[in-house]
Formats: sequence, C-alpha cells, structure tokens
Amino acid sequence: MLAILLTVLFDGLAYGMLLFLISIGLSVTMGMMGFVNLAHGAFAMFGGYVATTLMQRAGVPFLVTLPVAFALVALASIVVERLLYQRLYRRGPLDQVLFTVGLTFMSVAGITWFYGPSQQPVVLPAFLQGQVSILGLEVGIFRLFLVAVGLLVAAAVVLGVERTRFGAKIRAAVDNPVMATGLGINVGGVFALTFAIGSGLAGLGGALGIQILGLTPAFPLKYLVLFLIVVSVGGLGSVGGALLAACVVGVIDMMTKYFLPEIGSFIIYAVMVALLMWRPHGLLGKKS
Amino acid sequence: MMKKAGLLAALALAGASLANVAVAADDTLRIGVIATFSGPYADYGRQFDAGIQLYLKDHDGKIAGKKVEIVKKDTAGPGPDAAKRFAQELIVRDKVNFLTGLDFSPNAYAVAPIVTQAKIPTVVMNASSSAITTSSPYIARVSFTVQQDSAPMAQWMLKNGIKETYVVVADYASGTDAHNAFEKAFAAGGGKVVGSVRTPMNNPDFSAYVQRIKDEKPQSVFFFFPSGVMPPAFLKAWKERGLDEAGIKLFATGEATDDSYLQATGDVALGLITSHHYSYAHPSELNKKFVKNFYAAFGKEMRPSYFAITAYDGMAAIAGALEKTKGDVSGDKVMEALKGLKLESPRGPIEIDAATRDIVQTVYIRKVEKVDGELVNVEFDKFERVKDPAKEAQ
Amino acid sequence: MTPSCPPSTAEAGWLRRRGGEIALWLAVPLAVALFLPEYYLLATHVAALGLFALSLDLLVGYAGLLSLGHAMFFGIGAYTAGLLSVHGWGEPISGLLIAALVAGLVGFITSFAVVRVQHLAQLMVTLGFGLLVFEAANRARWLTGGDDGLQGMDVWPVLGMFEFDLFGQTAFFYTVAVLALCFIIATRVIDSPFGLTLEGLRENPKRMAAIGTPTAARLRQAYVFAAIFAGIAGALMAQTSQFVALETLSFGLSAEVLIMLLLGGAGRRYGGLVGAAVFVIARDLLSDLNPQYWQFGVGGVMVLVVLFAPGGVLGILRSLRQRLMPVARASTAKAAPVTATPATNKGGAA
Amino acid sequence: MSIALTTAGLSKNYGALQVTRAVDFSLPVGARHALIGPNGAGKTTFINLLTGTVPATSGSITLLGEDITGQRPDQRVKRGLARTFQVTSLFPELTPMQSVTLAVCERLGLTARWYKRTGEHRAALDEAAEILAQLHLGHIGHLLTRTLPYGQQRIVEVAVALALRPRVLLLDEPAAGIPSGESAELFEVIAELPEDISLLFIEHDMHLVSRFASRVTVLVAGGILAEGTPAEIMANPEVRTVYLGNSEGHA
Repeated sequence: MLAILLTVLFDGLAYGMLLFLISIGLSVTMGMMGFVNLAHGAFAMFGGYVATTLMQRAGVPFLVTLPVAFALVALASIVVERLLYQRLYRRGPLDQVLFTVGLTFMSVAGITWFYGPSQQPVVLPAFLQGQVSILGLEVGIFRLFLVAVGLLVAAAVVLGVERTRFGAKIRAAVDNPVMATGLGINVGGVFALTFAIGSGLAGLGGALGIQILGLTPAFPLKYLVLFLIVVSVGGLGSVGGALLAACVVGVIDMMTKYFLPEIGSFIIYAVMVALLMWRPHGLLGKKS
Repeated sequence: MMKKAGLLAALALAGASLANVAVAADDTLRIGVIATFSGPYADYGRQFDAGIQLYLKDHDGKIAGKKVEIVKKDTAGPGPDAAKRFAQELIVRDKVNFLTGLDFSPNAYAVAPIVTQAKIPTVVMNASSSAITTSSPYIARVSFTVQQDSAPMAQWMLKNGIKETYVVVADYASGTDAHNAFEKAFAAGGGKVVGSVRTPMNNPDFSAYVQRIKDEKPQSVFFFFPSGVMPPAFLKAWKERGLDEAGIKLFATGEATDDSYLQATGDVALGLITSHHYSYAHPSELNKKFVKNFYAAFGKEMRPSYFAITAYDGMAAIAGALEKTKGDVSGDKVMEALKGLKLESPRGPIEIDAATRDIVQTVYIRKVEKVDGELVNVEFDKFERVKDPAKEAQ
Repeated sequence: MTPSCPPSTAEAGWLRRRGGEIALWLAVPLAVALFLPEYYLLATHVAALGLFALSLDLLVGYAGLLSLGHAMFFGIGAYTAGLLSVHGWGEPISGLLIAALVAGLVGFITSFAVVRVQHLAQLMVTLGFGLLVFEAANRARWLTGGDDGLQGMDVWPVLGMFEFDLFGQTAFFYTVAVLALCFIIATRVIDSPFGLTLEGLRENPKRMAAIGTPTAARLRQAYVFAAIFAGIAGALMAQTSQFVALETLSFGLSAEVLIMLLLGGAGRRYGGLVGAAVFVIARDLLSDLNPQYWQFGVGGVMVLVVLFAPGGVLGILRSLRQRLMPVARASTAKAAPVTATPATNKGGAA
Repeated sequence: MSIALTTAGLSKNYGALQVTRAVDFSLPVGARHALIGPNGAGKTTFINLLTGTVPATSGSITLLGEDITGQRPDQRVKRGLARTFQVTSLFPELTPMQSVTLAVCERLGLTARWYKRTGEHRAALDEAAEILAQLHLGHIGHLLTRTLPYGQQRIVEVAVALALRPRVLLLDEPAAGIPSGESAELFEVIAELPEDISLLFIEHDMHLVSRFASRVTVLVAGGILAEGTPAEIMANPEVRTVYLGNSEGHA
C-alpha cells in the first residue's frame, strides 16, 4: 500500500512539475504587469512543435531540442511582446482577454495549416524510457527526469529572483510598478525580459510535455484552464506559490485517478474553488 | 410583442413559402456533409472529404447521371446543437437531397428528428451508437456500431483461452456501449470482467489508471477509446509501466490503431490485437486499387482510414440507391432502395440490413506489425456477416 | 457608455428617445422575414445568444463583476426547459418562466461565494462552478442524456397557436419577441438607480462603500439578474432547437459569450446583441468559406477589434460619431438627468 | 453646545506599532475643526477609524450620542457620517450629476430599486442638481468625471459626500493636489456649507486653517499634542518645535 501511495505521489509530482514549468511564466507576467496573457498556452505549444520538428525533420536528439525550444520561444515572445502586447498594457483586462484569445485561435488554425490536426509523434531516447526501481519503488525514468528539470528550473528561478540584481528589479516591479519606475527601473524592459523567460519556460514545458500532455493544435485551449488553476491557486507573481499549486494539482489529479477514478475531475475543481474561497489571493499570493 | 410576432408571421409566410419551393428537382444532386473539419478531431472530416472526393473522382463527378454538389458544415467536434442547426440550414437553405457525414453520435442523434420531419435520406458515415438508425426511418448506416466491433473481440479472446479481463473505456456514451457490449459477449462465453474504469474524455495522462491495472494484475485488458489522442497516450503509459513485462495481455477495438494515427502512435502499438471493420492493409484487389487511387489523389502524407472508406461507401450506397430508384430522390423511395442494398466495398462485402437499415459486414481481428518500416494492422482472423448485436438482442 | 440616466421629461421624452429603437426592433425582424427567410435559424441563434450576452453584460459591463462560468446558467435554463418538455410539460412560455426561476435560484445560491472574491479569483471561482455543473450533468446521463444530449423534447405551440416549424419561422419570432421583452426589462434595470449603483460599483467599489452602499448585496442582486436572463436565453435555445446539448454548459460557451460581448462592446445596452450577431455571422460565413481554418479568421477579427476598435464595434461607432459631431459628446455623456436643470442646459449647449 | 462626535481612548495598533494612541476627541455640532500634524502623525488613520474602514483596537466612538464603534462603514454613513478621500476617489466613467444622484439615491434607499428609471425619481434628481449648483458645478454636471480638471474633481468629492446629508463631514485634505491659489476657492465652497453640518478637515496650510477653522487639533505620533483656536496653536511653542524645519507658512 505504501509503495502504491509513493508511486502515485511521485507521478503526481512529476505531472505537477510539468504544469509548473508551463505556468510559472504566466504567473509572473500576470502578477507583474497585470497583463492577462491567455495566449500563454500557445507559447507552450510552439515549444512542443519546435521540438518535434527538429526531431523528425532534422533528427536532432531530444535533449538538444529542449534548450532550442526554450530559446526560440523566448525570442518569438519578445517579438510578440514588443510588437503587440506592449500596446495593450494600458488597456483593461477584458481587452487583453479578447486579444490574446484571438491570438490563440489564430495560432491554433495556423499550426493546423502547417502540421495538420492530428497528434504529433515523439520518440524519447532509449535512456529516458522505461522504469527504474529506487528502494524497491518502480519509477518512470522520464518522470524522474521531469522532476529533476522542474526542481532545477524552480531553483534557478528562485535564486534568480532572490539573489540577482535583475531579480531585485523584478521583485520591485511586481510589488509596485509605479514606485519601481520612480526608482529609475526600466519596468518596460524588465517586463519584456521576464516575459521572454516565462514564455521560454512555457516552450520548454511544451517540449517536455509532449510525452504526457500530447501535442495537437488544440493544446493551448485544452490546457488553458489547468494553467489558470495553477496560477490562481498559487498566487499571482509567486514562484513558490506556482510550484506548490502545480504540485497540489498534479498530486490530487493522480490520486483521484488512481483511488477514485469514477469521481473524475470533480475533486480538482472543488478543491480549487475551496482554496480560492479560503485564500482569494492564492496560497502564497501577495494581498493587493 | 406576441401580437407583432403574429402579424409578422403572416407577412413572413410569403417569404417562407417562397423559400419552400420543394427540393429542387434539377440535374444536380446536392449532398450535405455535417462533420468535424476543425479542432482536435479535424482529421475525421478530412478523411470523409477525401473518401467522398475519391468516389466522385472514380465516377467522374456524377451520381446516377447527375452532377454532384457537396456542401460541407463544420461542427468542430461533438456539437449536437450545431449539427441540428446545420441539418436544418442544409435542408431549408441549401436544399440538399441527402445528408451524410456525421462522425459523432450526438450529432447524428440531434439530426434525426430534422431528417424525419423533412424526409431527407441520411447516410451515417461513422457515428456508431447503435440506436441512431432506430431514431429515424430516414437514417441508414454504412459505418459500424460500437457493439458490432466490440463483441467479436470478446468472442475471439474467449476462443483463445482468455477467461478474465479488465475493461477500460472513455467516459462517454460510446464508451459505455462498448463496455456493455463487450462484457455481455464476454460473460456469455463464460469470461469474467474482473474490473473496469471509465476515464474522462479530456484526460491527457493515463499513468495512474495503468498503474492501478498493474497493481491489480488481471490476465488481460480490453480498452475502447475514440481514435485520436487517447489511444497513443494510453499505450505510452502501458509501455512505460512495463505491463507487457508483467505479462498482461492487451486488446482493443480498431479505434486504438486508426490508420490515420497509427504511424504517429509509434512502436508502443506493436503487437496490439484489435477488432475492426477496416484496415487499409486489407488484402483484396479492390482495396489495393482504392489505396492506390487514394495516394494518387492526396499523396502519401495521409493514409485512408476507416473514415475514408465509410465515406467512399456512403457515396456508393447513395449511388446504388439512386440506381434502383432511377434517379428519384424522394425520401421514401430512396430509403426503400437503401434497405437490403448489397455492395462490394474495398473493406469486403457489406449490406444494409433491410430490417434495421444498419450495416452488416465482416469484422476482422488484426495485429499491429511493422511491414517494410510502416506500422499496419495485419488482419489474421475474421467474423463474417456480423450484425449489430445490440439490435439482434431485441 | 450607455445612457444610464434617461431624461426626466417623462413619457413624451421617452417616445422621442426610444422611437428610433422601436422602429429598428420592428424593421430588423421584418427584413429577415421578407428577404432572408432561409436565415431564420441563424437569426434565431443570434437572438438567443444575444440575450445570453446581454445577461453577461449586466455583470461584466455594468457591475464590473467577472465571470468565466456564465454558461452554467444558460445550460441550467436549457435543461430545465428541456426536461420539462421531455417529461410532458411542453408549454413554452411557462417553461421559460420556470427555467428563469431555477437559474435565478442557482444564481442566488452561488452569488454568495462569487462576490466574496475579486479579479482572477472571481474568474476562477465562476469557472469552477461552471465546470462542476458541467461534470455533474455529464455524469447524470440518466437525467440529461450525457454527451448524447437531451432528446425527445416536444414543445407545444406558442400560445397554442404557432407550431414550431422546420423553417424556424415560429422559433424566430418567438425568440425575437422574448428577446425584445427581456431587453426592455434589462434596459429598465440599467436605467434604474440600481443600474447606476452597478456602474458605481464597477467604477469604484471603495467609494460606493463610503457612500453607504452594502456593496456585496448589490453585486449579488446583479448576479441573480444575470442568471435569470441567461436561464431564459438557454431555455429559448432549448425550446427552439427542441434539443439540449451538454455543450450548453461548457467552459467553451462561457468563453464564447464573453468574446461576443467584448466584440460588441461591454457596458453598452446593444453590446451583447451586436457582438452575438458579429461573432455568429462571422463564424458562419468564415466556416462556410473554409470549414478547416475559419478559426484563423475569427481570431483575426478579435485581434483587429482590440487593436483598432477599442470598446468593441459599438465603441468605435461612438468615437466615430464623436469625431464627426463634437456636440454628440454631451448627448453620449449621458447628460440625461441634467437636462432638467436650466443651469446645465446652458452648459450642455456651451 | 451639543456634541456631534466624540472618541474616548481611541487606539489602533498594528502589532507593536501604535498608530493611534488613546485619543480623546470631541467635535461640537456645527464645528469647523481642523486636524493638523506632521506626515505620519496618523491623521488619515484617525479618519479611517472614525468611518470604520479601519477597525479600532480599543476605545469607543460616539456619533450624535450613539456608540458606533462596532458598526460597519455603510451603517455609520446611514447614521450621518460622511467623508472625502485624500486621493480623489470618484467614478471616472460617470458624470458628476450621476455620481451625486447615486449618493442621493443611496441615502433615500433607492439603490436596490430596478423597476423604475432614475429619471422617474424626480426628487433625487432635483436634489442632486441642487447640490451641484450650490457647489458651482452645475455647468459641468453632464461631463464625464475623468475629463474634469483636478480642482473640480476635488469639489465633486465634496458634492458626493454632501449628497449623503451628513451631520458630520470628514474632509481628508480636501485641497490636496490643488495649486494653493485655487485651494482657497475650494475652502470658500466648504465655508458656505450649512451651519448644522459639523466639519472635521485635515489640512497642512496654516493660512487656510486659520482662515476657515474655529478650532485646531494637533496630532503627533498618533496622539493629541495640543488643541485650541488657530491663534493659540500658532503660538504654542511645542507645536512650533514639532513643525520646526517645515517650510515657512506651512506652520
């Protein structure tokens, strides 16, 4: 029984890490600029397609595609941000919703045009397949890999935000953009860079996620709700919060699937509502 | 307000009756296709379209001497309310003589009352919920029913010494049908279903369910998912958790190895045994020709899946019926003609049951193998003249 | 923005103000009937969704209350009307009223939770409720028919006179009539002190509290109103299509109706109707044009509207009008109540 | 003369931090009372305690003989306690006419009424128009608030508060952000307010204070340092030391 519990727990964490990777960017950018970027899932999708394209068309090894996916998506996102998004920062959230959902629709149709509507294949390198047993616990190697990457990124992000000058600027900008500007911080620039990194991470998540989330043009809409749950439950702009929320969501999801499959997604939604009732600003969100 | 409506209703009658000039009896045959052309399941519509176009190409664009006009409507997936509206619009606005397409069962059910009211012959090209043909006398089916493909799998498993199994189905109507039909047939032959789970439709990751199965160690597992994203995900989890190594045998219906997705699904599908009515590798001359022409028309990018073949046969059925009626498209005559219609399809001999307007066909047992680098469903056993078990039961 | 305060010069002024509108309300359906009878279905669809979007406008546009789960009420209305007629009570108008009642009740119950939170949390809580109800309906196959949809509806003739016909003529006029009625009521609500309060809450809840408004109570009231209208819209959809799909409860529909509203212009009485028309017609044309990639077009429209028509279609119309005739500003700035006092008539002219 | 508002031992602590220390304060009916003190003296906190937007840690507040310490802000408003905000807090997309009408409707308990147009509530509209005219805002009553110059927005602040027919009106730096030239005009308007309204206003400019206030309370570090007529306060050495370093004129 304990073994089972641990296995499920671990799978949940692996799943959570994936959600964290994809959602963290959304959380920070929303918390910082209050910009509602519902096209975030599209960036994750692009990451996925970058990876598959490189693997299929150019035979690039899986691990190499990951940093490329990160870089390309980050780059693309800067273009989008400078070209389009920054025009909308002064607009209300509703305009931003309409705009970013519109973008999502376009990207969905666009990807369908290039890649067709169906599932993209991904073949993991042999050394990431199958299971290993750790202390008698059967663990999927790929999921182990996911957890590792997730923790690494989380650590990097936390250190980056806590320790570096740039991180300090980000925190200042999140806490109070107006004051930050007053302190001579180029909030626009800081945001653009943060946005790029966040989107890049989403791209990385998208590439890593193909194995578990699958990859079709419907991706951005299919998982939007999940990402939003992580962001809101975690608390806007909170790295730790996003990590915590992602793990909670992942674990609950796995637990219900294993122990109460007939209940389906009820629990996850109920828990979300309950948590938001209890802490409207998220588990680790700052009161505004 | 109502007074106004009344007044306007009177006025409008003029306009309506104008629009109402009975179904145009000119020299073109209008066929409305309600299917999924966008969204996650867009491949269904694409395959339908290919099958239809191929049939017309093979018969230089004519059916019963009339030139054919196809009107496509996109439901973007299961969308019964949209489907119903489209059906009405196709009949009222586009004045179609036939309705066809219909990939999702809910969409087919929603259309039924409309075509009954309008007496428009409707040929279901995929929707596989058993009761669809009973929901309207103007509906005939050339595809299959979930029960029709599921029950034979159970019988074959029993025949091959598998006495207990664990059932996994997607949590929607067809999933339930498959579950019941399979369990019924399996139990009838002395088999035992030791456990079952219904997985949500939008569920991306099956590892938890598979882990559960692994821990319960059944002799075998039978699963049914709509073709597309779910089967590959399930098979991935299956391999990752090493259930083959655990000695658990896996069976499914052909949706799991839909030729459209099989290549992308990859080696995880190797060795999977499924029951279905069509594999593009079906070794008959007719099918070889069909596949050849298909590739010629649409390139090797896309394999003809069971959606393409049913679409092709759907057109053939319409043609066959109109041949009998000498081109008369009136609903009742056409339906009469469709009843008992026999066709030699690339998938093998098919017949539209005179009593139920549902299809009678051969169901094949296939195994996924690599044939010169390509993953294909190789047929190695079959059940002939299979009727819809659900209707046989009544 | 909308004229939230009508002129005080009572009914005569009312006719002067609304005369054009009434003409429009008569002309449009008449035009459809005479020239586009084969578009009855589409028009009916637009009308029902228009009412749905209008109901959402009360929340998003006026009260500044966010919702991503509004389809919950649309669906509940639809299933109420649907189940009634499946189980033998097909009288449409009473069906509407009961649907409205049920939706309103659910709205009242959930309102307490919804107004306790703001911003993203509010978005997610409404979304959460929506998803839960969807799941429930999906499970309760014995009741709702699950994803096969609710079949076997038998709706009786409207007022015992007008049968629902295949051409959707009755459906069309029935829907338009109900829409018009609801629109009049909604306009009343918007023009009332309560409506003004909602705008105040949207603009500055803190100040509303400071002038002594029990803000939560008012927001809950608005939420219930929105639920009721959404329920009616859903019931209309169910009765006219004689079918209820599970999708009427889906997150997709909640998002779609929000998009419609924003396209048309939130916080404007006609925003919902215009938005629904634009969205549905655009989608219909585009998907006929190209059944595979129409989404690209729809997305494009949304993007362009935000970039070049802030405040939606009506927003751009208004700012155009202002550019053309500067005086219009006074009128659009809801001079309404002020016209009473001579002092401001002077100012208005100035 | 009778008392409009009194506080007894009113205190507010945030943990160890004492922002308001046992303030005993009383505001006579019809008073024109100024509250002054260096930045961070807790003036606005004191106002917030009175209106109930910040709950008191200890002590009591009595409004017109009734203890309101436990009441919600909106309840206190109903009892006749209104305020304005230091940073303009209005309804940008509404007109002054609408804003004031809103306040009047709230006072008359109409804001839950949805079946009758605002236009049909003649009394409310006329009263709103009256208030605007009284504050010389009549001519801009129909313009969107966000389009108004800041000075006028400050007056609208007052108008909205007045519409509540307050017995006690708390003005938090009503002239904040207005060039000192114009601020006098604002206070002219305030000075014209009906006698029976008791005024407590926070103001830095001692000239304005001495012109418009009959009494002054000096708040320092959350406690009352001194109270008296403007002249007495100006003369008070303690006050001067506290204010030492502040620019000339601004006491």
